[in-house]
Amino acid sequence: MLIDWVAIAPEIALTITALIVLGADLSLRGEAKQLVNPLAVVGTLVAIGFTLYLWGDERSTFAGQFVINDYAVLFKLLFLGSLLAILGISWRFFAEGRYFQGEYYFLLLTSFIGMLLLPSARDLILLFIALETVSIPAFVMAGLRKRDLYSSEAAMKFFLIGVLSVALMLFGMSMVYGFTGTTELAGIAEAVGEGESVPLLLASVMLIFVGFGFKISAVPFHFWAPDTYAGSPMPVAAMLAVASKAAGFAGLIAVAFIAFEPLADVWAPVLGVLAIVTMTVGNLFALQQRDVIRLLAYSSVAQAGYILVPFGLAQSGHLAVNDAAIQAVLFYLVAYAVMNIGAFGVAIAVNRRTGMRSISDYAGLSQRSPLLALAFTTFLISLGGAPPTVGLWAKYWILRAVAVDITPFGIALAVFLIINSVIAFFYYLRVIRTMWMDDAPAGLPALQPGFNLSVVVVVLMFGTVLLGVLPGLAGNFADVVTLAGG
Amino acid sequence: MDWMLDYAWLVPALPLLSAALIAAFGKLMPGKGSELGVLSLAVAFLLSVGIAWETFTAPAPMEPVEHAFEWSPLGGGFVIELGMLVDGLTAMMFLLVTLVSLMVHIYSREYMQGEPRFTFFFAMLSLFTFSMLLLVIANNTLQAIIGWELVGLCSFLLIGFYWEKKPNQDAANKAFLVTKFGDVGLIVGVIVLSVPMFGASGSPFNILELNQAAADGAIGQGTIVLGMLMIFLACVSKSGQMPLHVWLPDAMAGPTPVSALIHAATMVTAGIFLLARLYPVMAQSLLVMSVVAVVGVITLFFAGLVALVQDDLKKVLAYSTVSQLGYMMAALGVGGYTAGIFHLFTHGFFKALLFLGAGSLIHAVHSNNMSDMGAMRKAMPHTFWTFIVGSIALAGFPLTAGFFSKDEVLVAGQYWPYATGGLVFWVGLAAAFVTAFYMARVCFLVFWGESRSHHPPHESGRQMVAPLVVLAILSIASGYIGSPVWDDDNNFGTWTATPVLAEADYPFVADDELGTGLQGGGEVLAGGAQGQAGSASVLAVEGEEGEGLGAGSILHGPPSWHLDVLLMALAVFLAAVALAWRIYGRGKPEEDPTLNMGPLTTVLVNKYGFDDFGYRYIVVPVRDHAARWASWSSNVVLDGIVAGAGKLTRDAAMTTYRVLDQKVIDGGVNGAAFSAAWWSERLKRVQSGDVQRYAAVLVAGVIVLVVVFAAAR
Amino acid sequence: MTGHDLAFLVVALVTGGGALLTVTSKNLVHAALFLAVTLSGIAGVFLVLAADFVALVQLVVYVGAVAVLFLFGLMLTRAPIGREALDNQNRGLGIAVSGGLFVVLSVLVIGAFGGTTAAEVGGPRVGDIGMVIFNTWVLPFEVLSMLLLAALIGAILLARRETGDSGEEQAPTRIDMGTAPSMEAERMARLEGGDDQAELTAGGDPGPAAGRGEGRA
Amino acid sequence: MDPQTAGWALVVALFLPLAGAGLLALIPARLDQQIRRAAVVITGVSFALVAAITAAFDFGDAGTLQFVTDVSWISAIDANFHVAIDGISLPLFFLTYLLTFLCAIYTLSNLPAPGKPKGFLGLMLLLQTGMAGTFVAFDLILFFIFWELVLVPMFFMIGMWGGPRREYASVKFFLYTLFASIFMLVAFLAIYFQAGAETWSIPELSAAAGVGGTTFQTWAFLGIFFGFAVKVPMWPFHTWLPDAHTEAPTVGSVLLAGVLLKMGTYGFIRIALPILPEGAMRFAPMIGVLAVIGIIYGSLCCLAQTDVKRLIAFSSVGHMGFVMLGIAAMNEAGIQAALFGNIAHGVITGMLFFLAGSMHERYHTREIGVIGGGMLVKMPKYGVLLTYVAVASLGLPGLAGFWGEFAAMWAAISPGGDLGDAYGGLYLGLVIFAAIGTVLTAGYFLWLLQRVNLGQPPARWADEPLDDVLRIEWVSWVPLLLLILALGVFPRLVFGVQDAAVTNLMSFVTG
Amino acid sequence: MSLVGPLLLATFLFCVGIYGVIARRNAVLVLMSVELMLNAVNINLVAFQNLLFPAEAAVSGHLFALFIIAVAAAEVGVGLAIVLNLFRTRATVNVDDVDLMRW
Repeated sequence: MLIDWVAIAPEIALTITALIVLGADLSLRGEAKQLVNPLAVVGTLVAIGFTLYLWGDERSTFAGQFVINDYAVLFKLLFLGSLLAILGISWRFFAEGRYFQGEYYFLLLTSFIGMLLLPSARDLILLFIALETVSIPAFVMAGLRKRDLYSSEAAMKFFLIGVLSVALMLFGMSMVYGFTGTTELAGIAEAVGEGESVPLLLASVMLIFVGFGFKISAVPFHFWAPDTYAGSPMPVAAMLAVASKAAGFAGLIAVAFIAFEPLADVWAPVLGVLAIVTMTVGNLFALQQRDVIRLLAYSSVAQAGYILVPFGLAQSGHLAVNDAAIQAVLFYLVAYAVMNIGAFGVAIAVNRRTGMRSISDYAGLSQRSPLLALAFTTFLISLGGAPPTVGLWAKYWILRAVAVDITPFGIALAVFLIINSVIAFFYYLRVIRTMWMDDAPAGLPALQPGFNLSVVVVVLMFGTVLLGVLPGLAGNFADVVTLAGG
Repeated sequence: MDWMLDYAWLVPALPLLSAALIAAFGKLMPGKGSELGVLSLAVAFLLSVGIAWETFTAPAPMEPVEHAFEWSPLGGGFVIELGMLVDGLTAMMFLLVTLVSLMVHIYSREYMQGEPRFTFFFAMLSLFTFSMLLLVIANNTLQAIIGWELVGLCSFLLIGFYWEKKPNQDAANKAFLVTKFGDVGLIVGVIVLSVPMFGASGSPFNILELNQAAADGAIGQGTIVLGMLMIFLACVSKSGQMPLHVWLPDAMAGPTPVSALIHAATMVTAGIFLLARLYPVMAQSLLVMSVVAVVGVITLFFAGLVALVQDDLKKVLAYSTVSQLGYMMAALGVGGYTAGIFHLFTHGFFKALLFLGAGSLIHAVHSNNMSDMGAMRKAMPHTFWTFIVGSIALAGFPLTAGFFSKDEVLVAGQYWPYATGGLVFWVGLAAAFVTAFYMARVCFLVFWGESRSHHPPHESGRQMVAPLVVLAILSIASGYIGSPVWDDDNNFGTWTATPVLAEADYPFVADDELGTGLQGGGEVLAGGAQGQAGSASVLAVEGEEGEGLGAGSILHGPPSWHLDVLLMALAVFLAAVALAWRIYGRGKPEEDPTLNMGPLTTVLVNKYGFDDFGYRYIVVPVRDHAARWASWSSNVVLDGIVAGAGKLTRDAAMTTYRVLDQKVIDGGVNGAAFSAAWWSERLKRVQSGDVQRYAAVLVAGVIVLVVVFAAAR
Repeated sequence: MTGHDLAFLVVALVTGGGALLTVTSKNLVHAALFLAVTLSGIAGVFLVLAADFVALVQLVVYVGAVAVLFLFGLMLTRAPIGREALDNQNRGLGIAVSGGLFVVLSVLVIGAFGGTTAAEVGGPRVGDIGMVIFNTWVLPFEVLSMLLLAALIGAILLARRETGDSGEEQAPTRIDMGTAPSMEAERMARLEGGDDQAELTAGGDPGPAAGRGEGRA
Repeated sequence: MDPQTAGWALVVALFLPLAGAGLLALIPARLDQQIRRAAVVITGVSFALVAAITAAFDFGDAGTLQFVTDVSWISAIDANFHVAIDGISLPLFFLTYLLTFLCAIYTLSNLPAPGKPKGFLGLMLLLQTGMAGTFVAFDLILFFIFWELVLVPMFFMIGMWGGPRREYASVKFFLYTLFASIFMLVAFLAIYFQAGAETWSIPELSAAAGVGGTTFQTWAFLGIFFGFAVKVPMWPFHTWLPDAHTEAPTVGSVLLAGVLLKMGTYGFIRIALPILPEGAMRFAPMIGVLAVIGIIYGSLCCLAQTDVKRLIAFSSVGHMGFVMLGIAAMNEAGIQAALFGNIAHGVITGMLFFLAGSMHERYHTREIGVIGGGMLVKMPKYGVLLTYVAVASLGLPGLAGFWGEFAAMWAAISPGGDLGDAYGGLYLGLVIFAAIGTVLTAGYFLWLLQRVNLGQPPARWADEPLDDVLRIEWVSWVPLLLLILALGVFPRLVFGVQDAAVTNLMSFVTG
Repeated sequence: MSLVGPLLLATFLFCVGIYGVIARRNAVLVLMSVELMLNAVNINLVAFQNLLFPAEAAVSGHLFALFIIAVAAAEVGVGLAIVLNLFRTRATVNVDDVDLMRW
């Protein structure tokens, strides 16, 4: 069996980078350790290069466990882009905080190796391994501020809920193996499509979803998210909120739309209800928050609910609907990455020196740093889904998926989506209001975000608006998603 | 001189121009703009004379001159027209409006001397004149609405001229709102009447086409009744008919020239004019005619009674105006088209005269109240004589203008074959007595007796007296325009008639089993006085008897001498004046009337006992009780209803806003928002921070999902 | 019931009992030992199922390494060895939830595989496994190596005492949680209540004011 | 400029304010006056360009689209950048630029706390592009983008420069309109996908003579109705309006009343009616009833107000009720009336808000009772202006307010399609109640005038030096004052421009 | 051999593990419970492989089980490190004391 090295070139590039970073960390001393960040950036750019090279290609290797198509490439680009942004916002944070830079970057890169695998994985075992590769370094990273009570508590909660969910998922996977005799997604789909759906099989499907539900922090698997985001180092929180979540969705798409596509009529309503509960609970909780990070955490729970909506629309064998649903998820994830990493970036900038993180600390941010205030406003408006930002299009694509084949359940989902979008604006606007309409406490200096952070925030802000005006730049999804099934 | 008809639009245009010029440059001019108004009105008056001449000399009935241009498209292929319609009615109104307005302009130059808003006043007078003429010249109902509302606005602004005082503000608001309420009817009426005209031409509001269609029977009865009653509602409010007259006496808060022009001679007659304009439509429905007549009768009588007990000179005249408007309305209601507009015409002159005279008096004594006057005939001879002329004209003294026109109204009632005809005749006659009585009372109290003025009264200057004299002459002379001195083919009736009016058939008699013929119907329904009412001799015999009410009874034929009516009117006049002299001759109402028996009293009433009886059982009850009651009912009940309606509206407004808007609708929305917060507050306790509880909830969630899922198939 | 079944029953009873004792034992070290028993029992199960290679790995990795790791963990955390309230107040909840799940899953499992029997028990041999690992499963295998490396480094990172690049031991710091009143109130309540945990926390806590002060400087 | 080929002119006019906003951002904030002047120049140039477009507009062919730009924009979803102008768009488009220009001039001298003209004017320019774009977009997606674009700047305008309850009001404004607009988006999507239209082009969809079946149209119309009705605002979706208006800064109120509310009615006319004619026919009686309730209800609420701005805000509810009554008539005259009412209300109420704002700057209160009358004594010119505009607003013929109201009532007497047969009596009742509404309208305006203008000023103001109308205010107000008169005297200015376009549009609705 | 026996044993171990995760205070005990859950899955996989699909070419069941063992070991390592760190900062390993963050 020949290995298609080109197909896994991005992953290999990232692996090598991770190892170089680790080595560099060991050999460098003092300030020079900061070099690991540019190293990681370079490695990421190389990986992006490889990934772009794969655009338009269709490859399959490792006995079909690993495939390359535009869908996978797009996801990989999303992850690598997020990685770049997170590296950008990590720079000062870790350098100044005297955290374990080398190890952090190594763990981060490892986690992203797992992510890169997820959209390509076509086998339950590979999915599982990839998912764990995402998770385990993340457990560590969440606890990276070792002497911080909150950080270790965050890691603890994250870890416990994480392994519990994975155990549930594995139980489900084992049962599915028992039913189908294979771990290949395509084989499973075949077997499931032929055989009759026994309750245990359905229950197993559900258990598998739990594992991904944890990753995407869907209610009721979301409990870790706010506590972990609030306790983790902020770049890690951004990573968890965006990249890790996207990875969860990548896995969920693979499982739901490839392996269990024949059962879509059964799981779609359940995931739909889950979507409703998730967005509603997320928003209701977010309403209560006074801490910006926790607010963003609950908001990301709610966003997960929105992204789940297209899953609720899926129908077995209805290609148009499923395609539209995958398109919606994909686009939303891209948009979500841009706006949410940006929001975390701003939160980091505000928090970095002063430790400020409650909403009232954002009072008068417009005076202290108009750029940050403007950027945060843009991101929050985008998260809410108002033009001229990419957030609008994210919602648009979901509603479009609803409109492809209007069903009563689809309408219900749309209505809940709309109501929740409006509820969400309550708390987004509260932050915006505080930034622009309240006065800063006297004596606070102007904020000077670092260069890297500023670049990332500005780029993401422009991205948010640019994609808001020309959403077509985010890829021509109509051509991409049909390959998801391949 | 045909061109004059085509250029009739200049008549309203001139005052508009002067209004604009006064507003723009008035303050810079030596006369502060007043001369512009006078000048433009003078020219407009001359033009009006020319137009009237053209019209009245044209072969009757004159084909109306109509010019219009498309003002604006209105959608659906319809257009709004801006146009002019010149016929006898227009010409007559032109004469009246321009002349009275001219007189008032001249008069005001002196009367308003030194007022802080002198220029504004003249701008408004000119603007008002324009608006009134716009209404008069309108060739379509929409344009009429515009004029109608604009005169209302000017009236509002001029009533509230002394806006520093709250009663004046209230009076202005009341006037505007009550008339605006009527405008609801006008708008709805016009809209309703436009519907059947959709197929006719581009402009569904065209009056000539509307009249023609109605006369051809092309408009359904329902539409006519609804539309015309709605329009009549507007006329009721604008022309001060009961019960919407309540604004008119209050409107006397404005300067006296305004009262003369707007609230006596012109604007308040707009309702009469409008009904006359749409007479072919209105006369298609007996129901509408009857309603108009009954409202008119009620108004003319009760308003007259109320005038008896006023001390404020202007209020007496105001109620008198209401009463006279009732005459006109009643006339229209009993087929007296010519009579109605003729009375409008003459009344404009003598009532303007009376008001201007009253203004002169008020100017002299600085008080509106008759109790502050007395013996003014010595100090102000010109005012005295002109006022007397106006009074006797109003009271209907033979051979004055009021005599001719009021007789016409009574005769119209006499000839009308339905019950309302008799009502108009008899009540009209009774009200004539009341009219004469209160006018005599005014004259005696003001000009006789002893001076009670706190200032030494003085005669007004030339600019005030001259209009009085002109109007006094017209108060006599204008009556002859409609008097029987003209021949059958050339008289006021033929001048003001239009072909459609003259040639139309009025269906209700033929269709209505109540009267299959004029004579029979007349006798059965109207009884005694007009037993021979239906005699063909008084009719223009256009319509065939027996098959329907002809145009003749609507046009009411050429005026003729009606000796019986004349005698009755004269008797009533003399009786009233005598009685008044008996009571007020000394100009001291508080003194015992028996102590000052004047010569007139002795001529007519020669027995003390009768006097006493008359005084105690007729005058006192009528003056002190019936009139008081009427006054009370007018001031308290009707006014109270208006005020109550106002209060009710305000209360409704408060309730709507406070309860419905803020609590229910807004509260509902906010409540939804709050309930989200409430739920969120409850829900957040799940996020307890205890990771093992999270785990438990997670697994519990899994169980639920698994069960649901497994049971799904 | 075949011999396999009988053997399985015996091993299963041991395993199940051990597991139950692991989670109910009131002694930490006992619990760890019961865990070792359970894990060994599972290896036995694998043997009964004729999966000898897996059983071997189970013994080596779990009984040999993981159980020992746990014992080390217990000692390193200076957990009170001996009787202690090892269960929290969620016990009832735990019983309900896990019992409920067990009932549901059991019903489903019996429903799905209740009648399934295998005539003979047998599986791939070690050689087969070796072949597929480096053929079919080479990618997950390699990824796993990366994963283990990361886990190793991560575990070392978290577990070692010295912190930071400077090598200095930092005082426990905590981020300023802002003015989220619920947390603050909770903290204050603890401080007032004299809770020893909270005192420890408060000792190294620069507090919100100090945090802000830095920002100003 | 040839209206057939000069599509660039429209695009430039559309994005000039946006570019201007960017330009303003470059000026240092301390150059306070320069920023204000720059804004005047930017809006002035934009207005001049729009005036040139208006001049070049082929009025003889107002029914067809002119100045067309139609290029592919988001190919993934078939959305085009399709802007153009026709007789229906032109007056509203023109009004947008005029009002913004005047607002910029007004801001030269009047800017509420906390100042910061840079942010304020930048937002205003952003708002301008959004508002103007709504009126010229002929692609549903583009329309929706412009529609939503106005939310954010207006939110900040109210929230930062507003009155004491600005935060509540701004959030309420934002959430209400956002909420509704998403339903609108769903309806758009449904039209695209469900009805098999597969295009976002408004002209194409209109020409399709109705998409989907009757049931579909009913549902789709419901969604669109909800989106537009909140914006109009129709009773009972109006409660955001009084709060937003009351708290908004003067310029915000002016633009809100002058342009933003028009977007709703414009949407009904441009999108809901031609694309979903059957749905519209079904909803028309309900719209009519709600409209008339709004008229009466708005007027009653006005009578209960003690705050000048709140009163004017509620008056908008009533006036927009007339506009909606016109739409409910579902005939050409009704559409004409609605569009005229739009313009008239924009000019008049915009002007009223200018006056109310300046009044607030002088008295520092908006409470009628505190002002207590006598403005004609203290500030005679001001009092005269207030009288003039109030009288225009109550629908006096000869001024702009009359035509929309009368024409709407007139149109409603004979509603289009089969409505006349089925609901003739209902519509007659609507006309009568609407006419009664005019009386109430007169009532509250007279009451306002009496309490504010007339009488002697109370003691507290007697010695207070209050400026009469300032020069800048004259400059920014005179165009509106003249427009009020001009529209009243020459209704053709609007009716005539729209006529062909409305005929064209209604041919899609009633066939 | 009956398949349902190993499956039920696995289910039992799994649920016992869940109970432990929820109810045990000591973090190390919680980790042990997690191990129980993971092992239960392995029983399933091996039972399926050897009783149902003994001839499957890819040997997925066994491999899956082996991967899970490896990953479980890694998890234990990381988990214990976290617990250790927690103990350093807070001097407790009781999971239910770790509730600084809520709501």
